[in-house]
Amino acid sequence: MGTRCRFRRPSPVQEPPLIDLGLDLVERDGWAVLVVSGEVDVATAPRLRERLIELVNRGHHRIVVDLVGVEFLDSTGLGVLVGALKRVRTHDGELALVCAEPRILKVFEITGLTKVFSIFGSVDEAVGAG
Amino acid sequence: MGTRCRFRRPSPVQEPPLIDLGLDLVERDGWAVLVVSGEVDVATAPRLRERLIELVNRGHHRIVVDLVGVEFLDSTGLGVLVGALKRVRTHDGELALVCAEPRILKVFEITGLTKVFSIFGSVDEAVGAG
Amino acid sequence: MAETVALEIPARPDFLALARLIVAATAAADPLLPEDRIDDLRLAVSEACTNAIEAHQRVGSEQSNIRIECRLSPEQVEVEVRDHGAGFDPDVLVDHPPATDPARLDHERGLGIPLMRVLTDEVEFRSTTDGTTVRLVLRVSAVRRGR
Amino acid sequence: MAETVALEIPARPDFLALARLIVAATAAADPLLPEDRIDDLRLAVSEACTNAIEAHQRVGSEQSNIRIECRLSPEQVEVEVRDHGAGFDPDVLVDHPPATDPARLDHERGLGIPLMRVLTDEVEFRSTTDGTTVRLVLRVSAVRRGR
Ligand SMILES: Nc1ncnc2c1ncn2[C@@H]1O[C@H](COP(=O)(O)OP(=O)(O)O)[C@@H](O)[C@H]1O
Ligand SMILES: Nc1ncnc2c1ncn2[C@@H]1O[C@H](COP(=O)(O)OP(=O)(O)O)[C@@H](O)[C@H]1O
Repeated sequence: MGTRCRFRRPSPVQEPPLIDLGLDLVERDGWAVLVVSGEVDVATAPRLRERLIELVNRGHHRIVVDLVGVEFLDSTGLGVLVGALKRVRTHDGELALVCAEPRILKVFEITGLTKVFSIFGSVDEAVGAG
Repeated sequence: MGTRCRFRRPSPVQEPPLIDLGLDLVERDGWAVLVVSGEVDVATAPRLRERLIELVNRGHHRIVVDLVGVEFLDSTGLGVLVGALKRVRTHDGELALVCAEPRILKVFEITGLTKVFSIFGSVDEAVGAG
Repeated sequence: MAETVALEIPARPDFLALARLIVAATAAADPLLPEDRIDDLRLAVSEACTNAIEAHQRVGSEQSNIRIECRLSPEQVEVEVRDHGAGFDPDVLVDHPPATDPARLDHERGLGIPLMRVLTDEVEFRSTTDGTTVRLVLRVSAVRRGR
Repeated sequence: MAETVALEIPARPDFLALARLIVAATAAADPLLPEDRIDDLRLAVSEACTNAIEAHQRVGSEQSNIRIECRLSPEQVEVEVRDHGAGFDPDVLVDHPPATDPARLDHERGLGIPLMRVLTDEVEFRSTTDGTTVRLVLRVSAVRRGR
């Protein structure tokens, strides 16, 4: 059933982690690669933001955000990425995006953000170009 | 997007076939095997009923209905199968079901219809037993 | 505090799948409901919606909507299906012959309400000549007790 | 003849995914809408719902519902998102600096309405101090013309 667990309500008992946003960290060639999966919207974007802030605070200033596993990305998600780019720039760092899905790329295109971000087709290209 | 095309509305132009019920016929060892896929409910059951009636009318009295690809089956679907069993019996024929999914088997169990139908785990077993 | 998700669909078989979709997705918000219980609820609600759609068809009002309301609370998931058909008396329903009786095969219908009763923890019908509301309840505690 | 599917959800981010689910599934009923246009509509509606949810949060009424109404007709798919927030003036919105201006990075918000405008064929805001209704339209003819 593909409809299961898109969201969770507050519950009286301890709650399992939300399963609609995956955030996995891989380190490669001096880059912190954050692999994002699921849906990035106003419900889940705060977790993405926190995670990116935490990375920068821990000294990671070369970050790749891998969006290949992202099924949905809205303006809130774009805002989080803009904020993260600004944050790494204040540390003279870099932020690269990996995105291959036309549906997600389109959101960057129509907002003009393809001119703001470096977007690559694979993590290899992103860390190679850095 | 797993949500696409569960149903179709009437349209002014010619309509593509509904994609939520698959009905494929295979003949094996003297059995007509009707492979059903998708969701069997009040919207789609009439097509299953027609197809089964047509098979019997064309002289197929030994029928296997393969429900392995069925994701959803409701009481309307059960009714169609009961009607088909009655129909083949009037021709001294047989109707066997193939079903492995606990979710679908459960519907037969709680309605007592496991006692009415011969239910097998695979088409091989169904045609072998006949 | 209960949270309510409501869906209104035309009283037409084509839209049944939408009702199932929303009930399953809403019930999945309850981390304590295992997937097989959600399947049970989905089928029970689908049966109730089928009856609602047929009730509208009988009075020729396929144009008006049926409403499916899901209420989540810590104790239970409750779904109400409301139609504007002609109503019925839930206490006067045909029983089927036993499965072993050959006459069982004469009955292709009448399994919807029995299914609802087995699949959920509570079924309630409120029916008048202006329409019917079916209330289906899954208790979360019944799940926790390993039901 | 238009067919209407309506969804009501609590004004909470958790329920946004349900709105997307129902809009995509309803729009998919139109065999003439290609999948990428359904994706466009899904994102546009999601943005409108996000704004509705935030509008409710600002006035502290997360408890009341927002309503998403999808109307299918042969010519178009129309979605209305109705909230009970404090309203706003859609003609007074902040413009972003151009993408090449370093100051662009100071703006993390304000992309929702621009996205809605590009992704759909028509956007209309009706806003009073009692709430806002956003109407989003995809024309089927625009699709057929290969838009
Ligand atoms: N919402 C309803 N409005 C009017 N009549 C109903 C409704 N639900 C059920 N009924 C009546 O109860 C009967 C039994 O329903 P059910 O057990 O679901 O079997 P079936 O729908 O296959 O007949 C229906 O045939 C119908 O006459
Ligand atoms: N439904 C609404 N109710 C009240 N205000 C709204 C509504 N929709 C949009 N707005 C206002 O318009 C602004 C711009 O919206 P938008 O372009 O979606 O960007 P963002 O939501 O990121 O600020 C919002 O910040 C809000 O002030």
